[in-house]
Amino acid sequence: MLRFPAVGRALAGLAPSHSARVQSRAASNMVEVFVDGKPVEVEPGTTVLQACEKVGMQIPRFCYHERLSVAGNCRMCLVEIEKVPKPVAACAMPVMKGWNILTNSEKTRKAREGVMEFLLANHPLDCPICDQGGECDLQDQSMQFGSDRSRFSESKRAVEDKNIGPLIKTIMTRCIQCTRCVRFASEIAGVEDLGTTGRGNNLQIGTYVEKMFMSELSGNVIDICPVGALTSKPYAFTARPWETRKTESIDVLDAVGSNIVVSTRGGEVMRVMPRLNEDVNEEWISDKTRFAYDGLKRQRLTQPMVKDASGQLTATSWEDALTRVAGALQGAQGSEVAAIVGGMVDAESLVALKDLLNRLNSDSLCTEELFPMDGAGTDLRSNYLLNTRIAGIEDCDVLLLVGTNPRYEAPLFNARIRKSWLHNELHVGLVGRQVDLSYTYDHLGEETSVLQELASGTHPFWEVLSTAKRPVVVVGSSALQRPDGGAILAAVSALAQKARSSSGVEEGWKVLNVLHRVASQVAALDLGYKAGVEAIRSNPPKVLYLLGADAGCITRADLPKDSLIIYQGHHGDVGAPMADIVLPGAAYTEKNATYVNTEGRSQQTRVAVTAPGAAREDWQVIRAVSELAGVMLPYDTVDEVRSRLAQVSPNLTRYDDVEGANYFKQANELAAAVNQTLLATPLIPPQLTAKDFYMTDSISRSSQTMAKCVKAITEGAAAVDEPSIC
Amino acid sequence: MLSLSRAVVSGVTRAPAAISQSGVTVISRFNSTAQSTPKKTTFGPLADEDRIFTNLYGRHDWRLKGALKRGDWYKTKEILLKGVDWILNEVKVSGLRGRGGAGFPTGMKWSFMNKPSDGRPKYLVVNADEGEPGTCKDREILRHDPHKLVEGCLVAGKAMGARAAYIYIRGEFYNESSNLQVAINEAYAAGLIGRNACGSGYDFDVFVMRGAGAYICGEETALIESLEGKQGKPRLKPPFPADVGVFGCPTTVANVETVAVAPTICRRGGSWFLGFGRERNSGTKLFNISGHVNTPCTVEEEMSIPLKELIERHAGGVRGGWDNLLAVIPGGSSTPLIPKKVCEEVLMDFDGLLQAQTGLGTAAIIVMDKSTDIIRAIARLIEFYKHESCGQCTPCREGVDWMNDMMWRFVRGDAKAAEIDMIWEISKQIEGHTICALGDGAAWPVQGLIRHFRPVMETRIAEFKQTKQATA
Amino acid sequence: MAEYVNIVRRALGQLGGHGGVRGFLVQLFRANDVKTGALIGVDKYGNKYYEDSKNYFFGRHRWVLYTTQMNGKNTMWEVDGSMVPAEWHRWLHCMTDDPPTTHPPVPRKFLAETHQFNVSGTAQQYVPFSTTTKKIHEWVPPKAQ
Amino acid sequence: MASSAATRTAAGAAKVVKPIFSRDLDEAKRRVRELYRAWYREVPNTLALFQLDIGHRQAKDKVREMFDKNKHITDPRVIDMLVIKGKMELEETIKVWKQKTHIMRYFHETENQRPADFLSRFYQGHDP
Repeated sequence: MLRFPAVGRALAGLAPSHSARVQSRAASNMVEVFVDGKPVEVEPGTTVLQACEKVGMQIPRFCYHERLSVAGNCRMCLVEIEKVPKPVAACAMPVMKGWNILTNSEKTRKAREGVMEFLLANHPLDCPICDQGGECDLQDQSMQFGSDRSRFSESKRAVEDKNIGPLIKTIMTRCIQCTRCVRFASEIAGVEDLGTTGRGNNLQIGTYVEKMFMSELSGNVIDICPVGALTSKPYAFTARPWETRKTESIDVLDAVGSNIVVSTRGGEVMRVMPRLNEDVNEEWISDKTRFAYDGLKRQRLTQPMVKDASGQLTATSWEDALTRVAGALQGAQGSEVAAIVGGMVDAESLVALKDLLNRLNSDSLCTEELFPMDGAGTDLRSNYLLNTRIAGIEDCDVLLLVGTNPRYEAPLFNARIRKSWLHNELHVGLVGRQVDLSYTYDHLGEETSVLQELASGTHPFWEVLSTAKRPVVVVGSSALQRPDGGAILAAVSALAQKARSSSGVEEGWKVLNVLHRVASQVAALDLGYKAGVEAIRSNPPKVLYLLGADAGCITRADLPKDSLIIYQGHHGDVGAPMADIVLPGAAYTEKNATYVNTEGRSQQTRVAVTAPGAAREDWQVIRAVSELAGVMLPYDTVDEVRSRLAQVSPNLTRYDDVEGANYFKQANELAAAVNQTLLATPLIPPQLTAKDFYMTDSISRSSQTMAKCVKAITEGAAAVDEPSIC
Repeated sequence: MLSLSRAVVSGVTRAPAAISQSGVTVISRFNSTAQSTPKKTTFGPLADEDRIFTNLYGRHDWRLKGALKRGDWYKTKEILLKGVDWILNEVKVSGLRGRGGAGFPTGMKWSFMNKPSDGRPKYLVVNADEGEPGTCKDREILRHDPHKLVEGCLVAGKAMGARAAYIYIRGEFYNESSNLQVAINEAYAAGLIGRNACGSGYDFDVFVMRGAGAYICGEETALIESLEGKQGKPRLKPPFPADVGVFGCPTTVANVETVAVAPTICRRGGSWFLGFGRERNSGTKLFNISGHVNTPCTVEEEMSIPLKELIERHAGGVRGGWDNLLAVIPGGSSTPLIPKKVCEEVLMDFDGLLQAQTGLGTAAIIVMDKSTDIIRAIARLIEFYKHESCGQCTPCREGVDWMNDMMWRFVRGDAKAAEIDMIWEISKQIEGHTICALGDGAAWPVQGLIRHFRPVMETRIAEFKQTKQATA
Repeated sequence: MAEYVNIVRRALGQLGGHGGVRGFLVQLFRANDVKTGALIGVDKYGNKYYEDSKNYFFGRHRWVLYTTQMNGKNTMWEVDGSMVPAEWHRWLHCMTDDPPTTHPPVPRKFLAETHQFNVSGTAQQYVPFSTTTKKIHEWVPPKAQ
Repeated sequence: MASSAATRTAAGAAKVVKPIFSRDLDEAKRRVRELYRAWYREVPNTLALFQLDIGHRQAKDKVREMFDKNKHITDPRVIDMLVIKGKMELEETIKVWKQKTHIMRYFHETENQRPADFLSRFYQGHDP
């Protein structure tokens, strides 16, 4: 229903532009209005609130949110307009020519005070025990606009709390019925789980029947809730916003690279919140990003460990561990040393490890994630990036997804697709297993033969794709993990090239995209790592260096008996138990590091807390090993490492900048040489349902919150219900 | 019917529309009472031959056969063939104002729809969700004269170029909706509506949609929401239904009575209709008289008839004589009450009642004699509004509940005298700050009570204090 | 005169009352004192309890000579106040005048069968521990098969 | 080394600067000797006053060490300034404005130099 064009527009507050009356004015484009007498030129259809914002005047609001449709029900934004009898809701009312908006008149202030009094009438005023205290819109605005005393002497309303899962704590008595959460759920998250029941004073927000709020973006309702009705369950009663130290950082649990703020107190991560970045995550983050932080406090490697005579890993000193590592490296020659890097390794460590192994005359450096090396392989950067960029999805009109489930592989990318689908009438097609993507799409089948049919133009969807003005094809990295990955990439590349030529889109538009699932992959490929461990399996090394490799793509059984495995990382997950020497590294909240997201955008994490125990930043460990092994790496500080990074691949240090790649034609020509045939097995991405989403890497696997989510999904929200403390 | 947006004193709700039309002056245009010499000074009683609703009491056959006998569907084809402009002109000339409460000039409203099509179909929605306490005029039309409405739909639909009419009927009106559906079926069978309605070459469908009994669904945008299958909660305006209405298409929501009188106006001419009532308040109107009168009734009368005459003539007078009158709520529960001394003189039309600080509303007259506990009566009305508030916007959700709690304390007298001023202020904080007019409708009865019966409230409080001290 | 004779007699008694020169020296070095008095009793560990209320003022009139071997520990030179068991402790500290030899203690569940030394300063001592949870839970490597 | 010291003195002599107390090096040295003597005499008192658990010899050696630390200085102005500081310290000691801990700070082991090379810093801790 939301997508019903006119209704959608009406919801988005765009409807006035639809009205003939305004349209007639649209010809004379700009409208002049006055805010407290100050003239400002705005576009027709601008709301009063936006016009005020343009001159820097903030109108108080609760229900209005820039990214959600206008509800206009809190009435906090009432302002007086000169010569208009009633105060108008600034968030919804489009400006008219010559209006003088009085943002601080007697009438405006009275209206605000009245609304504030009504809002506070049934609000419990339990700020001292409320987790929102200190960052509460109601608190702030009542200080600014409210009365200094209460006249309410009747009994207050009490509302039953709802259990909507292990992530969000509800204290519904505090709710002011702004319906931001309801609108977020139905518009951004695309799940119709939340709604209002009852009417009048008994209006409640809830799920009607007790169920979990089933969205991978559910945590964002905590941020948009202007009061303490929806708060974070894991964060409940642990810290106050004014006691935490905020560090701006980057999320590495998926390949989107969401911008986050890490709140810490006393050397402990208290919570993770989103940070605004219009190009990447807007102001949302996925639940894994937000709630997996408790995994950073469990299963940590805090001491170097070595295997003693009985084969038991025992804690030791750095000197001992590093000496053993260095000895092993010195004893091995050339290709007898190999390294595998995992999904959360930063670019600094990647370049240090590569330098170390190169100095040992070895070039067996692999990533866990596979990428087809046939054709252009990883030589052409355009081959493995999300070239259109995440924000670019908003400009495209037809999107073809191949072998991916973006909803769980990159929730914020999926949110962008949904946004475009909702507002720009994006047409989506999917090749792969049919899954719930929170928007409608044409399911073209899960067989690989569909790709060939599309490429030959015999598939009905080709009609849509060929008439697209700005087509985009996204292939999931999981589809390229298959034995016939090269052929799939070649087929998709050919299809993209064909769609491109049929659309006649301008030169800068990029059609082919690869959606990665792990944060380190693009940086690793940029630095020249080989994708996939096949080479190592076929040519087992004597010394294997696992850098955060926790996907379990190689086991001891793949290696000769006498080989030595060194694991360096931050969690005791899959890699550490099979290692002979364990070197503790730092997780992403504990180091200044560079990560490159799936678009090729390099971003920095910052130190929020120090690494626990004896753990050190990863590149330093490698640097120390190199010195003991007699092949000292020429950098001592992180800046020196970065200048080395810039030598190898300059884009890695151009932060927040996306280095475009545009060799599709060449890549396509090379792909034509791929000597592989598509297999008949269906394209099934590994994450199909919500329960596959939460635990995908060493951090989220260690997180109890994520485990609770999985349990709640499989057994129902009541299974993880904890007695409420308040 | 009482679409609550109209239940409100004329014009206020439509103010934004009026402004968007042609500036602020519009409001005074149909609200103003300033006039030169009145052409007519005595009003009513209405002669039988001038009655539009001739089967108001159900004494005749309500089906097609009876309707045809009473002159319905007579030359409808000719009316349709005379064209949109002619119909609109007749309605404009007649001076018909919306019968749902707000009293917006009907001709102007219908002409809003008459702009170049952008490809979307247009719809007429008839608001038959008559839920205002005291109001019972639409049900009489629906059950005894449904063909008037069906024909009205066709004429009004033609006037605005609508593809179809949706009649949103109150859920409790089971028999009424059944009669209406029968009438529609008959009309379809007779070829009066449907494809090539009346042989005029105009395709027009009429659908009946039964509501679920929520008062708020009488508000036009809430009605549209409900019609679309959503929760009946008023939409923000703008966009107005004339731009984005039901299913996102241009829509006009009109009251049953407004639509039902349209064919007769067209047949007998707009100037005939204009001949009744004062200037700007022309026509005939269904008045519902209930409460403490000897013979409560619904009656069609000329506009601007004096209230006293209306009660004495049609309702058999106030119970216990005119002197036993305490107060009258003249336009359905949401209009402020007027005390006896105002009732003596007031004329029953939009402007006359506005002057008396109340409103015509739906012309549902609730008469209360001196046995009434006036505070309790108003408290009961506020409880109704509290129960029917949709809860969407803050002032109405929180404020009406608060007022309700306070009013019941006032009934007992368990309050401080200063709280009378406080509830006045609270009602002012609700009024004009809400999305729809329900908040206003809930605030006005309280304001009317305080305006005219403040001494009663103060006495009640003093008495309560005394008895409490005595028992203590 | 008689007083001086008494003093001399006591002095001689203290010099000779410990079993010769060796005994005297042992007593002197172990207890830094050569008091003699009436033996009131010996507990089951061999600690000897003496009393002389005539010649010593209150507070110094009861004393103990520790045993040389207790609970498997050589206590010849390493004596400790906590070697006195509970029942004698109260007599020794003048909480009562009735020694456990004449008034055996009422058996109680909480009275240990074998008296324990004070473990303060040893490996068995009680160490207060934090009841808050650890900020970081480290990984415990799996036991090797 | 000596030559450089000489040039520095020469430069100092050549430049006419306003003296603090001493007109020449000899006078400055005299002031230093006076201060040293005062400290030396104060040692037993200090030990008693602050109940320091150190011997006389050790304390006197420390006084000497503190003076020796600056013996390379030849600029009378600098010496004068150091003498002033020394007198202040002495006064604080005599009048017990200092406490035991402040006296004992003279006996602190000199703090370990932070290692400069990467590996030592790595072994030492997180924040090299």
